Amino acid sequence: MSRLSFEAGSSVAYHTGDWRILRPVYKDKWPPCSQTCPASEDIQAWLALASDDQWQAAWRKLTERNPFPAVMGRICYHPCELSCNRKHLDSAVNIHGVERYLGDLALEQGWRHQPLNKKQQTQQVAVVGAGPAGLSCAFQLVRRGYPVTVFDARSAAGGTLHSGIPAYRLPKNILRREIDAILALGIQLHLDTRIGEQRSAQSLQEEFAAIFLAIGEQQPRIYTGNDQSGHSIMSGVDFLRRINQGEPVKMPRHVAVIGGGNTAIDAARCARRLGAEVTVVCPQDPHGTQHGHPGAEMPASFEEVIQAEAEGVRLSYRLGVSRLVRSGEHLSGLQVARVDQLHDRHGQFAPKLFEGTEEFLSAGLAIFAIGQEVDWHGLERLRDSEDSNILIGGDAAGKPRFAATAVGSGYQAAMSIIACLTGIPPVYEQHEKAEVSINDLNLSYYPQSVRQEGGVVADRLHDFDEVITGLDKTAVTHEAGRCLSCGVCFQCDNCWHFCPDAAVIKQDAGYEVDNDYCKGCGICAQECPCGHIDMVT
Amino acid sequence: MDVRDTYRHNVLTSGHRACSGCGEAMAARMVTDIIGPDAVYINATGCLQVFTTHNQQSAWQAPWIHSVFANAAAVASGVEAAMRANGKDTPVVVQAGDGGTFDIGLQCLSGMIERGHDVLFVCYDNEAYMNTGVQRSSSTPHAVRTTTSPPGRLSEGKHHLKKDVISIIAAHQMPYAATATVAYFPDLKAKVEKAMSLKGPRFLQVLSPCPLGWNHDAAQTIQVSRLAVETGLFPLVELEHGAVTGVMRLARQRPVEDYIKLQGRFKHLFGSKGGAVEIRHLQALADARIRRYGLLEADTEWTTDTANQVQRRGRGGYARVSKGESQ
Amino acid sequence: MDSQLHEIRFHGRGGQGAVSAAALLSLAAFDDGFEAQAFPKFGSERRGAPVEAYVRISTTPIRRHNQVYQPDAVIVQDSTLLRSEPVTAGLAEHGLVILNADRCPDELDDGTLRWICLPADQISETFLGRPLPNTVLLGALAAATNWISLAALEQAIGNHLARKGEKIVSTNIKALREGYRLTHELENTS
Amino acid sequence: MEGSHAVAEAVSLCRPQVVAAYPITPQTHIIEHLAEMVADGGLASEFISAESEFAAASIVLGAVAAGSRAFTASASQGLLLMTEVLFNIAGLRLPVVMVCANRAVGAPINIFSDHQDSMALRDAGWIQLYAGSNQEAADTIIQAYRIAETCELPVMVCMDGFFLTHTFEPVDLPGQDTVDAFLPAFHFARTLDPTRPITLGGGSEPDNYMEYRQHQHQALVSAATEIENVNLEFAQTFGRDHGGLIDAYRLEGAEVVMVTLGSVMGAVKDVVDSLRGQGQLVGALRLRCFRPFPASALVTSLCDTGCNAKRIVVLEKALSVGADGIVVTELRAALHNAGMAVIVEGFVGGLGGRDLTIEVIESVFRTASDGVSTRCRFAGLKPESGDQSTMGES
Repeated sequence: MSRLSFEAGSSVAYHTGDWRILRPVYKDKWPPCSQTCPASEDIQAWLALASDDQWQAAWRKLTERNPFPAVMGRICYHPCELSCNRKHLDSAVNIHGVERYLGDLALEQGWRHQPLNKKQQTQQVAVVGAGPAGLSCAFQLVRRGYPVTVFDARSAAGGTLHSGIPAYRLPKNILRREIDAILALGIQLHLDTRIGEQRSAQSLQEEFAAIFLAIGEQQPRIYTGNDQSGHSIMSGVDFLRRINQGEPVKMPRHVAVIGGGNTAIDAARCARRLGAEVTVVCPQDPHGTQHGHPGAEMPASFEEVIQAEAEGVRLSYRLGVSRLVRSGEHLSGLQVARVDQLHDRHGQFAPKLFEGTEEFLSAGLAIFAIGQEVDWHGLERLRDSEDSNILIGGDAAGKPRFAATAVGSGYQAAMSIIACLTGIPPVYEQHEKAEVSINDLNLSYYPQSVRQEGGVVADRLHDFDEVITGLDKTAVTHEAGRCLSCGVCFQCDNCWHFCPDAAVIKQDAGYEVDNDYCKGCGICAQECPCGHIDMVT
Repeated sequence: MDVRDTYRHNVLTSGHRACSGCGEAMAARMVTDIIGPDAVYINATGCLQVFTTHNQQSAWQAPWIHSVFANAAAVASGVEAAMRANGKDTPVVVQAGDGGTFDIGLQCLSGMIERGHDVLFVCYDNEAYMNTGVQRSSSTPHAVRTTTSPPGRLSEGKHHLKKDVISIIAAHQMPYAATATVAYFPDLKAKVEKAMSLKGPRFLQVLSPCPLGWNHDAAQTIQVSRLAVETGLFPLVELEHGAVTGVMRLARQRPVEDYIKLQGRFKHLFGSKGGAVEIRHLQALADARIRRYGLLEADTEWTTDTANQVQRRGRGGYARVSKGESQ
Repeated sequence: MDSQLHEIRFHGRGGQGAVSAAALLSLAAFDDGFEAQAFPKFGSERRGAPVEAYVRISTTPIRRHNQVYQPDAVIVQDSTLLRSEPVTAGLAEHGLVILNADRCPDELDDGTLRWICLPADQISETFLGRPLPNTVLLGALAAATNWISLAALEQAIGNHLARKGEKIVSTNIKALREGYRLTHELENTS
Repeated sequence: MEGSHAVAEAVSLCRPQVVAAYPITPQTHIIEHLAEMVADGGLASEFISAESEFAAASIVLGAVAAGSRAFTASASQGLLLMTEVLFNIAGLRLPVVMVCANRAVGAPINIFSDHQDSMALRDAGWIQLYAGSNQEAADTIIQAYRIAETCELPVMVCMDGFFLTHTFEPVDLPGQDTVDAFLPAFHFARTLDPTRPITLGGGSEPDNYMEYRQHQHQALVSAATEIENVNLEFAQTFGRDHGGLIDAYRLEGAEVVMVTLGSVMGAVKDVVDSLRGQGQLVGALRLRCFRPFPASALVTSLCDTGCNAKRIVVLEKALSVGADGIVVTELRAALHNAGMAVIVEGFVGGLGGRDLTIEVIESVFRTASDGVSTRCRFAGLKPESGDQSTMGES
C-alpha cells in the first residue's frame, strides 16, 4: 500500500554501513612527548588538566610517574620538547615550564602525595641509593602499600640531584622539599649507611623481600694520559660535589673543562661563578645539528650550552686532549688536537685525533667530565645475584645519565618488584605505540601561538642563585593550552559534527562509530585534529 | 565560540543515501540540527531530496515537503503564509541546491524575498547539477570540467564565470544574506543562528563540496571547502540590507593551486599552456574577491584561524586519569 | 408567459464608463423585477479606444451568454464614434439610437432608425462638473422605452454609487432625471 | 453582479486563509476583488501577489500542506505555467481549490475564451468542474472545497473567460452562517506540523510508483460519488441544483442530443427549446464534471432515462490537435464500453473566443441530423476558410 506521506526518520531501516570499505576506529595513542619522556609521564594528560585550571589534578597526574616535578621542571633536558609535534607548527610546547610550575605550586600549597590503596603489604623492600631512581622506586612502592627502607651512603638524600646539580639550576630547598614530600608517605631513610660497610649486603637479603640497587655512578673517569701527578686535575663530579657541599675550591685564572656532557657544562658554569676564565674542550660541535635538532650532537643540553656561552664560557669544540702540559708540578695547560671522528666502526664513542693539529690551551686546572663508573664495592654479591627479587636501576644500570631516566627506571623497578612479590606480571597501559607524526595531525585546527619562556636573570655570575625564573600562571595556562594532544582525543566534536551520515555517536567521554550507517568516507579521520582516528579495513 | 553544547537533534538522520563524504549531506545535517526539528523544511528537487527520501523511507525527523525543482521558495511562501494565518510562528526553512537557487529557482526566490516572507532560504552550493550527473550550472566556477562543459581541443572547461548570487540576493535589501561552508563549523553555526534570530527573508549560501562532481577524495570534503575559503575563491561574508557587515578575514592567503590540485574537475588545467592561463585567471578571480571584500585586511578578530579553532575539553585525555593508576 | 427580451448595446471609449453604464442598467432592470445580464465586448480595455458593452433585459431567466448581434437599442456615448464604429449594425428597422450629440447628424437620420440625440456631455457637466454622459443617456433610455423605470435607475445609482459618496449619488440622479426630462421633451416635440 | 465578483464573494464565504495569484486576463477581476476584500478587512486572509502563476500554485500548495485553506486562479498561459505544480498538487493529494477562467492558449496569443487550457490539464489528477453560469460558478466554489477536503483531491472550477467572468448577472450569494455550516473548518490530516513530523513529496521507485498512481486514480474515480452527494446536499441546503456530474436538458424522447460544457449550454438550451418548438426531438447534456469522467452517468442519461438518442453530437471548445475533440473521444469510448451503438459526432467550436451563436448551434444540430461523418469538424469557421456551410471537416 502506497502511503501519501513517509514516516519521519524511517530511513534508519536502511543500513548504509553496507557501503563501507574502510571504517574509522578511535584509538588513543601515546604522544611523542610521552614516548620520549624517560619517566614515561602522561604529559598530554597533565597539560590538558593544567590548561583547564585543574592544577592539583594535573600535579597528581604528573606525579603518578614522577614525584619530582619541581626538580625535573628545572633540570630535565626535556626530550619531550624535542619530539613535540608543535615545533612543526610554530615551536614546541614549554612542557618543562608547566612541569616546574606544577611542582612549585604543589610545594607552595603543601599538596601531599596520596597512597593508592589503603591495604598495607607485609613484604618489606630495601632500596639502596636515595637518588632519583631509588626514591622514585620507593615512592611507587610505598604508595602501593609496601613498607620501604632506603639506604644511602651520603649524609643527604638526593644522590646526584644533590651532589651534581649546581644550585643556580636547582635550588637546594626545592630538592629537599620534594624529597620530604616523598618521604612523608612513610619511607624509612637511613643516611650515612653504606651497604658493605655499615650494613652487610647479606643482612639486606635476609631482612627484605626485595632489593633495588640504585647506587648511581659515583666513580669518575679521568683522562691523564701518561701524567701520574694528579695535581691540578679534578673530576667534574667531585668538583660539583665540593661546590654543592660548600667546600672552598681554589680557582686559577684559567680553567679547562674537558667533556661534552652536562657535567662539563655545569662544572664550567660553576668555575665561571668562582671567577675563572673557563674553556670547555669537547669533541662535539655544540651547535651541530642532527635530524634538524640544534645541539643534538653534543650530549649536553643545548639550552645549558647557550646559557654557558652567555655567561662567558668559551667552547673549543671538535678538539680532544692529547696530553697535559706541566710546568713543574703545576699545570700550565693542555695540548689539544683536532678530532677526526667521534665514533669507531662499532658506533662506540671513541674520538680520534688528527696528528699535526696540536695546539696549546692555557689552564691552571683541568676538570675532567668525561663520565663516571659504578662503584660496586661491597655490593658485588647483590650485583651478581641471579635472584629475581634483586633489581638494579638508575645510572647503575648503565642507562643514559638523565635524572628523568633514573625516575623512570625507579618506576619500572617498583613494577617489577611488585610483580615478583605478587607473582602477577605487571600490566602496562595499552597505548598504540605507533608514532603520531605531524602528518597524522590536522594543523588547521591549531592557530599559531607564541611559546612562553621563563625569564633569565641578567646579573648572575656573582652567586649560585637560580638563573631561570619560572612561568607565571597565565603563561602556564597558555603553554598547556598549546598542547596538540597528539593521538589523544580531546573531544573537539569534529568527527561528530562532520559525519555526513550522523554515524558518530557521542558518549560521556569520547565517541563511538555506528557501523550500521558509517559509509567509511574518512572525513572524521581526516578532520580529527590530533590523529586519534584510524581508517582500517 | 562554544559549539559543543548544541543539542543534536538529527533532523537529518542516518540511513540516507548520499555518496560517501557528501558535503551537502553534511551541510544539511549541520544546518538543520542548528535550527532543530521545530520548523518546517521545504526542499527543492535535487540530490538532497533524492538521497533523503527513497521509497517510503525518509531521513527527515522534522516536517518536510518537496514539491518540484523551481518552486521551493514559493512553497515556503505559502507555508509561511499559512503559519501566519494560523497564528503560528513555526520557522520555515528552504533547502535547495545551486540549481534550485541560482538557476531554475531564482525567480521564485526573488519573489519570496521581495514579498518579505519570513523564511530562511539555504542554498547548498555544490557548483553543478550533481543530481543528474554533473552538468554545469551558473554556479559552476570558471574553467571547471563538467559533462556539459567538457574540456576539449577548443575548450578549457566552463567558459563562463560563477554567478555572484549572494550579491544578487543581497540587492533585494533583505535583512540577512551570508555565505558559509562546511569547514568552519562555528562560523556556519553563528550564521544560521543569526539568520534564525531575524525576521523576514534570509539567505545562506553554503559551499558544499561534492566528492563525485568535484572529483576529490571523499575524506577531503572539509579540506577542500576550507581551501576554497583560504584561497579567496569563496569569501565568507555577511550582508545586511544590502551592505557588507561582516567578513571572515583570511589569516593567510593560499594560492588557488592548493585548492584546485585536490580536485579532478580542474585536472585538465595542469600540464597545458591554455590550462596555465586559466589557473592564472582563477588566481586573479581569487585576488579580486579578496580585494573586493578586504579579506586580508578586514578589521575583525574573526579569521580563518579563529573560526577553525576547536573546543578542547580534554576529557578524552582525562579519561586516562581514572584508569592510569591501576597497578 | 412569452419571453420578452431586450438587448441594448453601448458604444463608448475606454474610460467613459460604457461597461459601468451597462452594469448599472442591468442592476436597475433586476431591481425592476426583470432578469438582466450585462457584459462588455470581450477583450482588453485601452483608454480612448472604442469599447462596447451589452445589456439583456428579459422577463424570463437569461440562459445564453452569446454576444449581442441584433440589439433593440444602441447607446452611443461619443459622437466621434460614428466615424469609425458601425454603431447601428444589427438594429432592426425603427431600432433606437441614443446619441450623445448636440443634434442628430442629418446624413444618418434617413428615417429607418429612431434617433434620440441629446447633449449629454453638457448636461453632465452642469450637474457633475465633468463630461460623464452615462447617467444622462440612461435617463434618455428610460424615457424612450418602457424597458426600465426611472425609479429603478435612481435606486441602482443609489446602490451602485453609494461608495463614492452622497454627492455623487445625488448629482448623478439629477443628471439622470435631466436626461429623462429632456428626452421626453424631445420626443414630444418631434 | 459580475461573474468574477460573484466567484470572489463565494471564495470569501469559504474563508480561505491564503490566497495567491498572478494576474492574467480574464481571471484578473476575481483576484482583484479578493485583494479588495482583504484590504478592506472583509476577508481575513493572507493575500499573496505571486511573481508568476508557477509561484502562485506553489504558494497555495505550501499553504494547504501547512494546514490552511487556500485559493488561486489563473487561465491559459498562466495555467500552463502552473502545470508542473498542478500535477504535483494532485500527486501530493492536497485539497487545493482553484478557478480556471478558461481562455485560449497561444500562439497566436489570444485572450478570449475556450477550453484548451483546462483540457490540457485533464491528466493532471485534478477534479474539473465546468460552470454553466455565474450562479453555478459561485455555488461550485463552495461545493469544490467540500469535495476537495473530503476526497483529498484538488478541484479546478472552470468558468468561461468573459462569457462568465466579465458578465453581470444576478447571483444569489448564501449567508456566511449557512456556508460555515455546509463547509466545516479546514482540517488536513497530513499537515506539516513539528509536533507530528511527516515527509511529503519523497522519492519513489518503479516498485511502488504504479501503485501510488493507481491509488490516486481510484480516489478520483470514487470522487464522482462525492460530487453527486455534495451537489444533493447543496441543493437541500441552498435550494439550487446545478446537476451533480451532468446537467441534462430535455432528454425525454430526444433522438439527437448535444453534449457540451460550460456557458454555451444556455444558448444550447434556447436552441433546444426552439427546435423542440419546431417538432424536432432534440435534447442537450452538459458535462458539469469532466474529471473524473462521468462515463456511467453519461451512459445512464443517454439510454436509460427515456432518452432515445440515435445520434449524439458533441460541441466542445478544445481539441487534441491532430486527433479529435477531447470530450467526443472520451464519450465514444464510454459509450462503446457500455455497448451502445450510437453515432457520436464531434464538433469543435468557439475557439479563441469565437462566439457560438444561436445560428451556429442550430447548424450543428442540423448537420448532425443530416450527416454521417464521425470525423472531427469545426463549427463556426468563417466562410472564406473554404467551407461554405461554416462547417469545416478535418
